Amino acid sequence: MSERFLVEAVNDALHVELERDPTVLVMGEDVGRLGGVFRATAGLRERFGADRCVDTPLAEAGILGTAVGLCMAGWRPVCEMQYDAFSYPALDQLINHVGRYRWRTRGKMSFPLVIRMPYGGGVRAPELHDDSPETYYVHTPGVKVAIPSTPADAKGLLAAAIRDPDPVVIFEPKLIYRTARGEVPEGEHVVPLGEARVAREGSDVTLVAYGAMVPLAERAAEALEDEASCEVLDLRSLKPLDEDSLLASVGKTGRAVVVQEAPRVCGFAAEVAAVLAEKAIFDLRGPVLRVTGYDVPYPYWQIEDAYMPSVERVRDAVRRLLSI
Amino acid sequence: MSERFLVEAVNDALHVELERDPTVLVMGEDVGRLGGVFRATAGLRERFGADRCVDTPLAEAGILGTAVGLCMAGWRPVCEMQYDAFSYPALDQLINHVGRYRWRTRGKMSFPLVIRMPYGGGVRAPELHDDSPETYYVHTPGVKVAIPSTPADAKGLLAAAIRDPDPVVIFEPKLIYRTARGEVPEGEHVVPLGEARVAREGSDVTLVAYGAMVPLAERAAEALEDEASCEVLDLRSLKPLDEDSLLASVGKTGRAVVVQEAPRVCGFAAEVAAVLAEKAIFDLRGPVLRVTGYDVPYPYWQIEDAYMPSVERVRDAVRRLLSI
Amino acid sequence: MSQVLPAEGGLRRVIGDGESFPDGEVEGLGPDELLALYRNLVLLRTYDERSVVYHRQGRIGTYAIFWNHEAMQAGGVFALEERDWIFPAYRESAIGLLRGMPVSTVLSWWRGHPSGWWNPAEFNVASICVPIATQIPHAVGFAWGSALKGEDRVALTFFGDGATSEGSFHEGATFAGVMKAPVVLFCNNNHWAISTPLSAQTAAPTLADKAIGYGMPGIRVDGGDVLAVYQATREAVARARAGEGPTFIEAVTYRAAPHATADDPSIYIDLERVEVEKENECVGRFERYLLRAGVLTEARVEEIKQEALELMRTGIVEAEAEPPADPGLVFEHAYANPPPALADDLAELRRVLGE
Amino acid sequence: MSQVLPAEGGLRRVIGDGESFPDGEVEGLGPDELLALYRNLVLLRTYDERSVVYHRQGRIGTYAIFWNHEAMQAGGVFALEERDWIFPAYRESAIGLLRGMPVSTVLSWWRGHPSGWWNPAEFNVASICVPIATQIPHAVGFAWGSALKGEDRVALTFFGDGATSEGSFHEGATFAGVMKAPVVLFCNNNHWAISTPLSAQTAAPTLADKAIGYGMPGIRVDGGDVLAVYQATREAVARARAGEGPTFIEAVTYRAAPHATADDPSIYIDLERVEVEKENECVGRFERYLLRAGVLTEARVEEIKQEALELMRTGIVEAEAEPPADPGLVFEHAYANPPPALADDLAELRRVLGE
Ligand SMILES: Cc1ncc(C[n+]2csc(CCOP(=O)(O)OP(=O)(O)O)c2C)c(N)n1
Ligand SMILES: Cc1ncc(C[n+]2csc(CCOP(=O)(O)OP(=O)(O)O)c2C)c(N)n1
Ligand SMILES: [Mg+2]
Ligand SMILES: [Mg+2]
Repeated sequence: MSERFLVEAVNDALHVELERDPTVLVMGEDVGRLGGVFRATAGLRERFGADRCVDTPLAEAGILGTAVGLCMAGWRPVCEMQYDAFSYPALDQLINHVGRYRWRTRGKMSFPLVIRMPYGGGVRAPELHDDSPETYYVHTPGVKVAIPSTPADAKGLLAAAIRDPDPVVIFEPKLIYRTARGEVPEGEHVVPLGEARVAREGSDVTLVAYGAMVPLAERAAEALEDEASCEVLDLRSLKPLDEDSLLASVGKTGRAVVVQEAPRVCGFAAEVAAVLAEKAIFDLRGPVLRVTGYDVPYPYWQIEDAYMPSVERVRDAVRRLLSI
Repeated sequence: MSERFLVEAVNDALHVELERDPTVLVMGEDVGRLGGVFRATAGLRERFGADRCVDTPLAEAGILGTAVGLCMAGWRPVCEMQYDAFSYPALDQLINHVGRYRWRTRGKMSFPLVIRMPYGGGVRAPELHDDSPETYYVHTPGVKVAIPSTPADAKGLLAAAIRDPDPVVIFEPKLIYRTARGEVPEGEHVVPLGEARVAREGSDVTLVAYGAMVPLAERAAEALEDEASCEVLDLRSLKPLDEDSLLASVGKTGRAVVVQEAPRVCGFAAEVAAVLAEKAIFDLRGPVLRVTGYDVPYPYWQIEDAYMPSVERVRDAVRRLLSI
Repeated sequence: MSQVLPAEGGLRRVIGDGESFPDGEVEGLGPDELLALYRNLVLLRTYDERSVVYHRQGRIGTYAIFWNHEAMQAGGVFALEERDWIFPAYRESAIGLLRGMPVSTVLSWWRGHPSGWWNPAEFNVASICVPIATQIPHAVGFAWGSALKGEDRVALTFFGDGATSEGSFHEGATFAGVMKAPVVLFCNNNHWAISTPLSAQTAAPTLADKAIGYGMPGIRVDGGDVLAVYQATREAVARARAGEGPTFIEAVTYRAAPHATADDPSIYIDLERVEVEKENECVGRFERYLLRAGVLTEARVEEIKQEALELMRTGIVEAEAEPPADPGLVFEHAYANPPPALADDLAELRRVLGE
Repeated sequence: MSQVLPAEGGLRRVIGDGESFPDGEVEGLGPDELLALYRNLVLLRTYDERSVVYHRQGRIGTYAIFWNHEAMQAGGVFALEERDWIFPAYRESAIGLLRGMPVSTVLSWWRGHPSGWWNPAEFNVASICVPIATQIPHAVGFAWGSALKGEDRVALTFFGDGATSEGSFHEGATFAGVMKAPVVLFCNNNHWAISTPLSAQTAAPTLADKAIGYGMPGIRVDGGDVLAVYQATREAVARARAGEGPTFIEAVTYRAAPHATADDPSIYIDLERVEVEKENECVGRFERYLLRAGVLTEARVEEIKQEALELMRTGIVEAEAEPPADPGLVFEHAYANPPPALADDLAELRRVLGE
C-alpha cells in the first residue's frame, strides 16, 4: 500500500498492466514525450518504449479507428482522449464499430480496448474542458463504462478494464485527480466491473453517485448528519450496473437522490431513476430526486459552481424528500 | 387537405417552407439530383435550383459544420443525414458547436438549423440502417428534438423546426414512411414543438410512445381492448417535453408503459420514467415499465422482430402491470 | 523523410484494345496465374449477376451491385498473399469468395441471416464495412499493429471515390503515413457516390493527388484493366513489405450499374457513358486479352462460367437451407461478459414469445 | 476544372536580415500602412506578454500563449477588409483586438467571465474555437453562404499544424474546394501540437502539399515575416474575391513559448532551436526592418509600446471591474425559446442559493 493521488493511481495501473501483458499499449495525443497533459502516462515511454506509448496525430477518430485495427492484430490498446469534449469526433467509431465489431464476428474476435479520459467540471478551465459525456458512451451497446472516485478504484477499475475482453470506457474525474488521495495496493490490483461500493452507510436516504460526485455526496451526508442518516452508494460501474446493491440500499432507505454532473435529460441519473421506478416502486417512500447539471452548455467558469451539483443542492433535495 | 404518406408530407413541408422563406436551403448527400434516397427532397432542386438544394460531398461533419457557418451568413439550412447511423460523424459538431454557439454569442446570434433523418428499424435493411439515436441528440444541451408519427405531424413539426430560432433535430420513422398515410393540410401547416398528442384515450394505463412506436402502441391498445383501457400518448416532441400532458395522463391512469426502439440504457424512456418517478410518484399504482430495444447491436434483419418492441411485448407489460 | 513523388497523371494500362493500343504483359504472370485471375473475375461477375436475380426473386434483400468493379477487386487481391488482410467496403461484399469463403456465407449476409457473419481471422477478410470510409483506420491500425509485432502482413482496404471526402479517410491515411504502416489504400473511383458525381465530391484534379498530403505515393490505374490493377497493387504491396509504408491507388472506372438494387440511376447518370462502359466492361476485356494471347479458349470460357454458376446454385441452396435464426441470438456476441440485464431480457423475450 | 499548381517548395520572404538577405518591399504598403501593421504587432505582443504576467498574478486563468505568432495573426488580418470575417482557433484568442474589440473583453474570456463572450457580428470575428479544427467548416460555410447571397465577404480561418490531422480540416477543405468558397485556410505551422512534433503529425513533405488534394493552391511563407504573410494572404484574398475559390497558406514558424501557461515544454522541445527562434522573433524582425527603412524611430517604438501597455492597463482594470456574474446566467442564451424545465431549474437554484 502507498498513498497516492487519483491520477498517480492511474499511472501506477498503466505501469503494472503494461509490465504484465506485452500486448497492452497506450496511445493518444501527448501521452508519450509529455506523459499526458495530466501526467497520467508519465514514464511509460521511457520504460516501455515509443512503440508501446504512442504519441498519435491529433485525430480522435483516427485514434479509436486504428485501435480497432490494433485489436485485430492482437493488441490491447489503451486510448487516451485528452479531454471529455474532445472525445466526440471518435463517437462514430465508438458506436458503429467499437460497440459492434465483436457481435459482427459472432463472438469470434474480441476488441479488448480501453478508452480513458479525464472528465467533468469544476476546474476553472476554458470552454469545453468540463463535459461529463458518460451518457453518449453508456447508451452505446457493446461498450462498458466505469468511473472511479478513489485512487484505489482508479487503479483497480482501469486494470479490470484493460483485462476485460470487451471495450471499456473509463472516465476519470479530473476535479479530484490531485485532491483525492488514498491508499493504493502495490502491484496488481483489480476491482471487478459491475460492483457498486457503499461509501457510507445510512438508513434514511440513499445518495447515488459516481466519480467526483461521490466525495460531494459524502460531504452532503456529513452536512446532513443531524437531520438524516444518508447512505452514499458509489456506483463505480455504470455498465454493467450493480442493480442488486442499488435495490438493496433503496430497499433499506426507501428514498433516493441521484447526483450527476452531466446535463439532466437522459443522463445516467435518469437510468437509475428508471430502474428504481420499475424495480423498487413499492419500496419508495417518496419521489426519486435528481440533482444534476442542467440542459444548458457547461458555463464559463466564474459561474460554474452554480451549474455543478453542490452540497447545498443535495442537502436541499434530501430535505425536500424527508419533508414529504 | 389531401391524403399523403408520411415521407410525402415531409417533401410537402420542404416545398412550402423553401417557397415561404428564401433563406431556407436543403443540403445533404443525394438530396439534389436524386431527390434523396427516400425521395424526401424530390423536386426541390428543379423548383428552387441547385443552390438551395445542395448535393454535398460525402462528409457528415462537413455538412453540419458548414451548416453552422451558413447560419452565420444568414441561412436556415435543413441538413439531411442519409440514415440514422451515418449521422454519428456529425455528433462532434452537434455537441461542441450546434448546441453551444448561440450561448457562446450570449444570444446575439441564432443558429436556426434543422437536422432531419430517417431513423429506426424494421425495414429488412443491411447493418446500420436501423438505429434510433435520439438519446445522443436529446441529451445534448441547446438542441431540440421532435419525432412525428403521422403525416400531418411530419409536415407540421418540420415546419415548426425550420421556423424555430434554435437548432432542431427531426427523426423521421422510416418504417412508416410509406405506410402511415393520412390527411395533411395544404400549404402552411405548423405543429408547435413541445405539445404531446393523445392518440387514443383510455383510463387504465398510459402507453407513452413516439415515432413508429405510436402506431404499434395503438395496435397494442386495440389488442388489449377487452382487458384494459389504454391511453396512447404520442410525445411528438422529446425536447421540449410536454410534461403537463404526460403527468395529466398518468395522473389519470396511474400506470405507465413507455415504448422506445432505442437500446434501453439511458434511452428516452428512462427520462420519461425519471420524470414520473419524480413528479408522479404518488399517482403511480405500479412500476413504470419500459418496452425497448436491448443493450445490443441492432441485429441482422432475419431476427430484427425479436429486437423491436412488439404488440406482444407491450401487451405483456400491460398485463403484468395490471396484475400487480 | 522519405521522398514522395507527385501522383501520376495518366492511367496505367496493360491490356490493349485489340487495335491501336497493343497488349502488354505483366512479368511473373504465367498462363496458370492468368487463368486463376480470370477464374476469380468470373466468380465475382457470376456472383454479382446472380445476386441481382436472387434479389428480384426475393431470395436476398437489398443488394449493392459491383458489376464492372471485378477487375479492381480481383486484381487488387491477386497481389496479396493469403496471410495479408483485406478490409472491404460494402461494395466488396463478396471479396471473401477469393479467399475460399463459401458463397452461401455472402448470400446469407445479404439475406440478413446470422450465418452471413464470419470470423475475419478465418479468411483474413474483415467484416463488410457499411459506414463509408470507417474501415480505413481499421486497416491502418491492423497493418501498423502487425508490423509492430514483427509479423509480415500487409493490409489492403477498398473504398470508393465518395469515401475520400470523409474525415475517416483522412485520419486513417494520416496515421498510415506517420506509422509507415504496411497498408494499401485502394480507391475504386467509379465517378459516383450514389447520385453524387465526382465533380461534386472534390475539386482535386485527381484523387491520387491526395496522396502527397499523407506523404505516400499516389498511383493511377485503369480500373477496368485487371492486369494494370494487379501490377500497381503488387508494387504497393512490395513497398509495404519492404517497410516503405503505405501507397494510395486510384483505380479509375465508371459505375455502369445502379448503386444498389433499390436505386434508379437513370434520373442522374450519363446513360451514354454507361453504354460505352458496358461495352468495355472489365471481364470481357480480360477475356478477349486471354483469347488473343491463346491462354484461353471459348470452350474453357464456357467451362469456367459454368463452374461459377454451379457454385452459385449450390450457394443459394445452402443459404436457403440454413435453419431460421433463433431470436435468442439477439442477445449473443455483443459482450464477452454480458451485463446481467441481458439474461433477464432474454428470459422475458422467451416468455413473451411463448417459448 | 481550374488549374492547380503544385505547392510551393521554398518559403516566401520579404524582410531581410540586415546582412546577406536584402530587404524587399510590398507594393501598395506606404509608411502609414507599415506603421499601422507595426502597431498591430506590438498590440498583440503586449497583450500576450502581459497576459502571462496576469496569469502568474492569478488575475486570469490558464492562458494559451501566442508569443512569436503575432506576424501570422497581424499579417493575415491586415490583408482583409473590415467586412471580411475571421474564424480564430484558441491560439488567436486576441485577434479581435485588431478589429477594435476591447482588451477587457478578451481578458474576460480568459477570466471565465461572461463579458468575454462577444457578438461575432459586431466585430466580424467568430467565437474562439477551442476544439481543434472544428472552426474550419464554419468558415467555409460562412464563405460559401455569403457568396450564395451575393455578398462580397471573404472568410479567413486560423488553425495549427496539428489541426491538419483532424477530419474537420479535411471535410472543411473538401467543401471549400467543391463550393469554390471565398475562404482562406491559414495554417500556423509552429511545428508542435502541444508536445507532438510535426514529424509525428504527418508524413507529408510539407503541409502545403495537402492543398492539391482539395483542388486549391498551397502557399508557403515564412511565418515570422509579417510582410511575406501579408502579401501571401492578400493574394489569397484576391483570389477569393475574384470567385476563384479557396487558398491554403502554410506559414512556417517554431513555437518558442510554452503551449499554454500550464505547459512545461522543456521536457520535449528542442531548446537550442527555441533560442534561435527567440533571437529572430517576429516583432523585432519587423521593427528592425522599419528602423532600417527609416519608417520608424527608436522614440516612436517606445511610444507605440507605451500606448499598447496603457491599453492593457486599462483593459485589466476594466475586466476586473466587471461585476460578478449572476449565477442565473447559467440558464440564459442556451435556447431562444427554452424548454419550460429551465425556468423550474432556475427557481430551484435561486431558492437553494437563498436568493
Ligand atoms: C458514413 C456514411 N454516410 C452515408 C452512407 C450512405 N451511402 C452508402 S453508399 C454511399 C455512396 C458511396 O460512394 P463511394 O464511396 O464512391 O463508393 P461506391 O458506392 O461508388 O463504391 C453513401 C452515401 C454510408 N453508408 N455511410
Ligand atoms: C479536438 C481536440 N482535440 C484535442 C484538443 C487538445 N489540444 C489543445 S491544443 C492542442 C494542440 C494543437 O496543435 P496545433 O493545431 O498545432 O495548434 P497550436 O497549438 O500549435 O497553435 C491539443 C491537442 C483540442 N483542443 N481539441
Ligand atoms: Mg463511387
Ligand atoms: Mg502547432
